[in-house]
Amino acid sequence: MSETSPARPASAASSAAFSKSEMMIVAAARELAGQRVCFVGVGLPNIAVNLAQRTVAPDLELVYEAGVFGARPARLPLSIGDPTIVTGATAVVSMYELFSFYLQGGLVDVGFLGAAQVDRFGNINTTVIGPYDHPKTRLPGSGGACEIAINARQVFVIMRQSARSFVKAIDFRTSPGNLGGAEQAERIRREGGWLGRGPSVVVTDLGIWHFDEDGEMRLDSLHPGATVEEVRATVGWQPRISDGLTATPAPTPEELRLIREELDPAGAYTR
Amino acid sequence: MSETSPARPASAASSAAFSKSEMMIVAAARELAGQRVCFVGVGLPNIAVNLAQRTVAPDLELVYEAGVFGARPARLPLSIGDPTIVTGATAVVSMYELFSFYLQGGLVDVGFLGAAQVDRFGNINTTVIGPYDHPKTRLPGSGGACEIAINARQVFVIMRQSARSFVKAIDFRTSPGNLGGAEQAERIRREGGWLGRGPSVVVTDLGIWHFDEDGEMRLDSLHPGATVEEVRATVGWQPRISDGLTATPAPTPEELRLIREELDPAGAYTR
Amino acid sequence: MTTSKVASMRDAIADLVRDGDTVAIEGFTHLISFAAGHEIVRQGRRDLTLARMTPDLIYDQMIAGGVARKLVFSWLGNPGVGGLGAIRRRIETGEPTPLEVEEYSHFGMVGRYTAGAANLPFYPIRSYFESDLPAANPRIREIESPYGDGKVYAVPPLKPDVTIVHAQRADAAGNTQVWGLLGCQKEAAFAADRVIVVVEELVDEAVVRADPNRTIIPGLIVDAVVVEPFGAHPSYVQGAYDRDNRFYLDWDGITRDEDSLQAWLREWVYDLDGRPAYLEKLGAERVASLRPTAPAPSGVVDYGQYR
Amino acid sequence: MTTSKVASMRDAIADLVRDGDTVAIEGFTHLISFAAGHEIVRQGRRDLTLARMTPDLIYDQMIAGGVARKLVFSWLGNPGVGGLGAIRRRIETGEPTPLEVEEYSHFGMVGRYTAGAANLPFYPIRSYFESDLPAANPRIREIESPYGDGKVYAVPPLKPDVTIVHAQRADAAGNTQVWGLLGCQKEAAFAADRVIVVVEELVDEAVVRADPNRTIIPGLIVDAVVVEPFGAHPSYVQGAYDRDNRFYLDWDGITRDEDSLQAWLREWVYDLDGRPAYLEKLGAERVASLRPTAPAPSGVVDYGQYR
Repeated sequence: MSETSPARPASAASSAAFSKSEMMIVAAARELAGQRVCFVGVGLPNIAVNLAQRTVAPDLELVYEAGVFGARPARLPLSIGDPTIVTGATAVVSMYELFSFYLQGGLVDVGFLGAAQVDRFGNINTTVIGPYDHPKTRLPGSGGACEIAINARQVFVIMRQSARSFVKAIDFRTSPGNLGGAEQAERIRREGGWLGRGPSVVVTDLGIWHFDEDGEMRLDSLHPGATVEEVRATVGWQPRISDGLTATPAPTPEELRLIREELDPAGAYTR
Repeated sequence: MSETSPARPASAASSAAFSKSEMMIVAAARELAGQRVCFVGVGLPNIAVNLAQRTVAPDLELVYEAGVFGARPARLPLSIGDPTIVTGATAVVSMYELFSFYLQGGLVDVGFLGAAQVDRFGNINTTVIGPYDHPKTRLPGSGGACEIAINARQVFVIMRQSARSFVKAIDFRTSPGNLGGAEQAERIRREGGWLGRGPSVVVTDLGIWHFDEDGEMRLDSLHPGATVEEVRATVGWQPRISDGLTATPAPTPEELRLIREELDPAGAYTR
Repeated sequence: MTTSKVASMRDAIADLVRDGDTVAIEGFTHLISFAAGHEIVRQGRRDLTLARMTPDLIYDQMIAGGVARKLVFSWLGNPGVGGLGAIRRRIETGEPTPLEVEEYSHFGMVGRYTAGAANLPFYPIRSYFESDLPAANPRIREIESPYGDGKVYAVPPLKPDVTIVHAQRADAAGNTQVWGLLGCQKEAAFAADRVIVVVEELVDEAVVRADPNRTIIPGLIVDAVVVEPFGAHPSYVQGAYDRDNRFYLDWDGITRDEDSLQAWLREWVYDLDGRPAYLEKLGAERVASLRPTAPAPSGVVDYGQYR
Repeated sequence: MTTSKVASMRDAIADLVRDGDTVAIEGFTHLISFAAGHEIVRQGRRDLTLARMTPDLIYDQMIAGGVARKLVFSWLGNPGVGGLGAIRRRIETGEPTPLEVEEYSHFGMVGRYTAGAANLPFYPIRSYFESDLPAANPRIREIESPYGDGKVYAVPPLKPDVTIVHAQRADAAGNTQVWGLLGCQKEAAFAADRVIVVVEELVDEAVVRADPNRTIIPGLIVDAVVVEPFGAHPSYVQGAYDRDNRFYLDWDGITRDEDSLQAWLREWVYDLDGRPAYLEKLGAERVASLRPTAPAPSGVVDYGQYR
């Protein structure tokens, strides 16, 4: 197994070398095995779901936040509102209809979220760094994330991990995860009639985290080239590491070929 | 001025004779002068608004309850959901959109209502005769009438009058009119933020009633052939008769021609 | 998802409509699935709650056929013609058994389906003020605005066990397209646990994908696609056939009398085994007379290829 | 209503957009009226409240142009690329003057326009539970279901003084048709006091009437129709031109620095007198490069003539 390489190798599909971004995309795609309907936002989730459709989840149905169901993009769009996801789609609907009937109506099995900050319970901040009224950094905000976190049956988080992003306490809770732990989260979801069961996986550039019975993240798989020390150094709390920690299988040549030749030949997502 | 004739005369447009229904339709159409957007239900209102468009209100825009705006029916439909109101229309929308954005959103100037029973304040029953739980006669119910009465800027009522329909107390209030009188109705409308100002005219087969400052019906015009005695005999209360009671001008030859040759050649509405 | 959901009407009703279900056959004068209603009568379903804005001839026939214990509605009649005898008799006389009714206004029913489709606990509307309807139906309730600007009324979600809609076309996966009056079919379908789509024409998915804005129901929520041309008669299908107004006028006489109604049911429902037999009995001439007098093409728009 | 509402962009903005107004230029990545935004900047409007789900490049440019005192939104960024410098600087530093923000989620904004369009005092949604958003924005409030089954959140109606939308086509009366992504333009238009529609193509009303299901905004609510081909660049128009992704990528550099942003505004907004000059400056080659690679026709449906 080769070392992870930060830059994309010159001779793409034939090489077993791969970037951290490629590993993250491949790991996220594999997690979609067995899922049926996925709500797709902008960025990395977009390439991950398209890869999953071509590999582990051929029947995966995509709901694009922009109001498109059954898209067949001829190219991978930069924005989720690209014309290529409309032409040839099964249905194009208003955002009212998308959020009301598809998402809140309970048709979405998996919602993908990114995050600027996440805590050990999978609560997510995409709003501000610093105080809300005088932010140090103003982030994009919720978009659809808050309602996705509550209404999608489960949530997949995909993000690069660092001491700035994996924090003990997030500055603003944009989207609820497991709140203060599983017991509290389950009670509140039950009492509030939420459809969502909360986050089920966090895929990063270093590994794969699932949530244990306490509702806390646990590192279950380490990507090739990453070390537990590196993981500890990029987490703002004492992270739980699985007793049965496994090594994430490296991307297969076919997975790499699909990313590099079909999905993202310009390398927009995988730089 | 000729006598009103119950049956349609054989030689239509050339004759000055006309039926009570024709007079009622013509009188209702004339009331639409100066109005802009009219919400159209099934039956007599349908022919009245189409006549108004061709005579006193050429700019009148029609909103059909079935979800059609800017209809140009090639024939006058039996039902308000006929295919002829769709082909060539400006917009066809869902009933959600029609009721939410057109009616409740405040775009409708005039809503037409029929009634099985009406009281002196223009409150309307289209639900049951007798007690609700054990009705003597089960009527169609509200349909859109209740929300039309509340959200259309003003309401036109069109109905034949009789001792059974013009009653002291209606058996069920399906759609609010001037409630117990103008003062109470205006207070409740203001406090509740209603867009509607309530009923403004009742056109019958005998005459034209407007509402006075107390919110009570007042006979302002008597159709040709009808008498005040006949009116009193068909009203279940002591009706107010205008000091300046006028005679409704008979249908003009052109109005009759439009009804008989263009709008209702089969006589479905004017029998 | 290339699995075909195409089924016969008999199998679709047998598999998806169960005794005691809440069933919504929707379509506002347009696209009413009489074919599905008749099959439900033929298969002898019982104790259904029938929901529909305008119970119309189809529910008069089904209620005469004894399938229902309850009716949820907003306008009860034969539009432009008269009444619905079977339903009125059940309500007015309670014979042979009482018919429970739950009554709203049109916008109330639309709001109920919308709340059902959107998983909302209620839908707020500006109606019912100073009407006797909330007293007659205690499920219509006041709700205070959280912004201190007064109250509106709420209706509860309606989530049918089965919604049945007729449409111009669908593909085998159930992606369904409609033009002309849209009624509340979309909301009623998304609100339902199970959905049956009955179509004039089964089309290749490429036809659907060529115009994705025309799709009102995605295959994702569809359980069966039944191909039943003329299955909406005597109601109509925009562009395919006209409303059979003669039948609606005739119904006024048939429904006035329970015997004539039952005779009609025997002749047109029980003694036939499906829609093809119904059409044969109706006759080619009657069918031909309902075709549009000329085409009225929509024109083409271009979505553009983007590679 | 045959009165033409066709106006120049200059006249439409001069007549219909006033200092202090709440203005919504809507369109979810698709059909964003950059042409109208630039004209508002050129005419020097002040103290606007700018509402939009995704404030995007157009509001970054308008806010750099000094037209706004407040921003109402749900997602703030250059999608797939990065940030919006002018807006971030105003929020983070308060320079040159603070920018007031009122923040929702996407569904919250959609609900707000829907309540505005439907004259509802609030719109209920299942969002915001256990989020810090209601604390940051006290206009997001809890509401109890009248059926005793818990609470949801409410958002207040948003009724813009002016909504501006770009569309593929309209007739002179303002009857407007769109295909491709629909966003929340319909709701934002019905919610507004005044509506400006900017179109790629002015068509005869017969084109609209041939396909009435395609109409998303009726002329009834439209005040002006501006014919401005390519007026949505660098966003896109389904079937007419592609999103100019190169411009979105370039913007990341331009917006990082206030001087470069102001230089861009001078060059592309202040020093030009309208969209034709902008297109000339953009160049025929760039324009041509954005055309679809091939047509993708919708196909025709038949509405039928019924006489």
